[in-house]
Amino acid sequence: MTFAQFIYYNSPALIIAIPLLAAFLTLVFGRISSMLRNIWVVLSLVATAIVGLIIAYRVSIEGIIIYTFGVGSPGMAIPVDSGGIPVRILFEIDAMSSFMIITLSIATLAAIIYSIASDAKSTGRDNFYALFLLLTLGGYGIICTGDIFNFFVFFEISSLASAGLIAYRIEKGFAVEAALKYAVISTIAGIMVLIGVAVLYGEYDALNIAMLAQSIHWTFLDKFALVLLLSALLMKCGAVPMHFWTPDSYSLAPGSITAILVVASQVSLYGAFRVIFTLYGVVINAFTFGWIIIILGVLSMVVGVTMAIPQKDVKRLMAYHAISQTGYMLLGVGVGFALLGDKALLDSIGYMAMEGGIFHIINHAMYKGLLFLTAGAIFYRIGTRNLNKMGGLGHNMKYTMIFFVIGALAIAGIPPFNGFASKLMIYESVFLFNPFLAVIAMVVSILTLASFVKVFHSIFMGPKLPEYAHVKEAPPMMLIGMGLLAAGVILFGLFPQQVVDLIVSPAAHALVNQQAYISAVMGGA
Amino acid sequence: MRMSKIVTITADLLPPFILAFGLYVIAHGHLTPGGGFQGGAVTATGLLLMIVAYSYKDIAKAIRQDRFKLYESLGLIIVIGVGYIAFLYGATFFTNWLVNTPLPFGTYVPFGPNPGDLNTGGTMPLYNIFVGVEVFCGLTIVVLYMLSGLEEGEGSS
Amino acid sequence: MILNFPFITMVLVTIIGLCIILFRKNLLKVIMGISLIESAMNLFIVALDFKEGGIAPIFTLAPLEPGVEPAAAASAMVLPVPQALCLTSIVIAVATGALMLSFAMLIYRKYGTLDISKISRLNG
Amino acid sequence: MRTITKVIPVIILLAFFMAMAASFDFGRPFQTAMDDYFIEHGQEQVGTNNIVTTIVFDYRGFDTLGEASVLLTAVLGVGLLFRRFSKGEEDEAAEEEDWQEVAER
Repeated sequence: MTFAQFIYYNSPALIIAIPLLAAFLTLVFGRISSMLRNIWVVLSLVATAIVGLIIAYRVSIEGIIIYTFGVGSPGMAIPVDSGGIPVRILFEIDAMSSFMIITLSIATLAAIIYSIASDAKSTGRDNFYALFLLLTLGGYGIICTGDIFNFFVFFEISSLASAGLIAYRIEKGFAVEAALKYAVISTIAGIMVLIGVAVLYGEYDALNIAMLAQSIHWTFLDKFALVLLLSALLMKCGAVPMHFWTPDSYSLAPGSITAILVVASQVSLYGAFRVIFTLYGVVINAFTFGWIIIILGVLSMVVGVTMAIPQKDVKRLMAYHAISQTGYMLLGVGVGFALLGDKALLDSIGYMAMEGGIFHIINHAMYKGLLFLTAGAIFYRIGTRNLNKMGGLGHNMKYTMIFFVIGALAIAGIPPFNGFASKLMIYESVFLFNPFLAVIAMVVSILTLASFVKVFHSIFMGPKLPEYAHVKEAPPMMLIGMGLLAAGVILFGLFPQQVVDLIVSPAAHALVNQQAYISAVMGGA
Repeated sequence: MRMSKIVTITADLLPPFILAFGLYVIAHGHLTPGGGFQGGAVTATGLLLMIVAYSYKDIAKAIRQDRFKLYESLGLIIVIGVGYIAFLYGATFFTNWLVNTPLPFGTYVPFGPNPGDLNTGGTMPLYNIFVGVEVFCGLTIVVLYMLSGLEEGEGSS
Repeated sequence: MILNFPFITMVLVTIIGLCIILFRKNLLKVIMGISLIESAMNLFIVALDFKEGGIAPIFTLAPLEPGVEPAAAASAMVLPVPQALCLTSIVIAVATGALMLSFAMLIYRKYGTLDISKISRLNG
Repeated sequence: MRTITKVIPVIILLAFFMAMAASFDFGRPFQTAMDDYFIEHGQEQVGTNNIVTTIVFDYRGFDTLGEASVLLTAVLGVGLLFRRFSKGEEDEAAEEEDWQEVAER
């Protein structure tokens, strides 16, 4: 078969195989020349993004894709003589996974182009780029996998790679402390996931998500495994109860890595949704459980904004805003899950709320990534993140200012930008569900706008300070990286309805439709 | 800070036996208990015994650290290369394309206990060997880095 | 109750490890607590696969009569999958342990102390 | 007082874990369908005697690929921490003042 058909049919495997081979070869090329290695890293990430788009295209045509590793033909999930048990590891990519693949691809491309320029002078860049590739690999693996133990392995890859990357600037020691906190938290989260997986294996002797989803029936052990799996994943996605690692690691990691960390925590949020909707789905008492997620979401929103106001460090302020924006996603999808029970309410409000929450994931990944890249550009030029010491940068860093304005308006939910589209969907649906929650969401959004106006004023406005007179604009590669995200923010802001119909509503319906997920593997059982 | 005489003498005598046992565990991974990871770890212990017995300064001259890094990434490239070759056979990624074929490691094994034939297992022995190489180099590099961190630590703080 | 003794030891070791993490102030002890929980995890996974009077799932010179048919061999042998999972979990424990110990080394060099309460200068 | 607030969750967790441990039955696994398949078909399909390695490298070989990259991630992370710094980077880091220290003094 031709090369194009080969890429088309093996795309689920290639989206993992290409970054992995690229990571190993980066170390070899790094010994030859740093230019060759930079080109190689950017090329391999562009290739991975293309394969990701191919997968998204395939999912839009064929629905759920099954790719089994280690057999003759990709579709053969269950061997003939095994009596209906999926024995090997398989990738199961539905509309929700392809949505997350698009999110990760956009953020990875922007971050790698940005980091080629921003880390030009620093040492140890072989390891840096190899870890960068492994981090994206972990993200793709968590998104596509259909096997819980494989989920745990990719979960560990992404948490170890990001711990190593957070500690990149070790001169002052703060980054190492932030990385240690992150490593301890993600190791404990990994252990909790492992206990959950082991308990589920002990009970049903199955490691395939679809097989488990079919055979789970609400015994004590299932509740125990659900509590552990869910708390571990919510711990990793920066929701309120365990959010104290987010400000440290986001503010001290290099700019490009923070943009990827934002998406990595959205991916573990996706993992939490996968556990709730697909693994357990109808078994849980949807209403009470939905309310738990809603309360977590509201708490994240409120705590994130209130902690953000007094911050003096730009990146730490943005990190707290990231926590509050994660609260929006939890609120949106939580309302959707709470209404899973009754069909009528689900169709009217539930799907709209879930689409708002899911749409907010990609919007947040883009504008928060853009904001962190602009903060990194400022740090790259003037060496400090302290708001009190900045001022009057608007004069000489024009493009960075424009990108910052785009990002700030998008996060505050101002109409022409993408933040507004998803927040509007969340407000409308949550208002019908419970008006009080919608009011809180709006107040939080106003506070976000206020704090970003303050930040904008203290960085860019004001007289031209003497010590920053010589400051030049950020290097062109960094501007390209930021431009990519800014274009995404504007594009999604101007055509929200098309984007929602194309990728977001199929994702919401795929997440809710547990039966399709199971029958894709178990064969219409 | 070299260890005492007894330790250095044992560090001179023991490693050949540990390395032999480690390589045996790697090579017979698909027949007897063991495999790539366990064998690689045992072989790394053999080398690390020598490293720990002598001070880092003596060892740093003898062992080229970046050479180990190259071997580690080469081992991993071969592992994933064997996975890629499955594509040439039209199968999915990571398929065992060597099993039940006239190629090396391809002989058929009927069900039931048997004394074990080294020439079986398809791509299994390849994975065993190269993952063993990767684990061996990986663990050695980690310990070498930590020892260098120790030396540097005493120097600067 | 005595029969699932391995699971009880796993619970006790996990709780001891958790207490170390929560109550100890020295960073190295916290890392030791984490590796203690990881080894309790490995014990738990492997204990899941034991069968009464089962033998190792290895056919080289396995103590089975030569003419045994598959089903009988399967019932005589313990479950192989948890042992494979445990192997992966051990290597992950080594990887996280190595990374966290090198973080601790660097923090000791930069901060001069390993006491958790003194280390957290990143407040605010 | 502070330690009490820490001891209570530990006790609750202990109770939960004990209940979990009690509901498992050591020596008699609940279901063994998947493992029996591996034991019965391991030799014909993969041609090896050691079923555990068969699962590690063939049936669940993709896990082991992830496994090897976890080990590589740890090695790269440690390598990143103990790297030799170029002269330029150290001076740049030195003059990059940090407000945390200012706040602390």
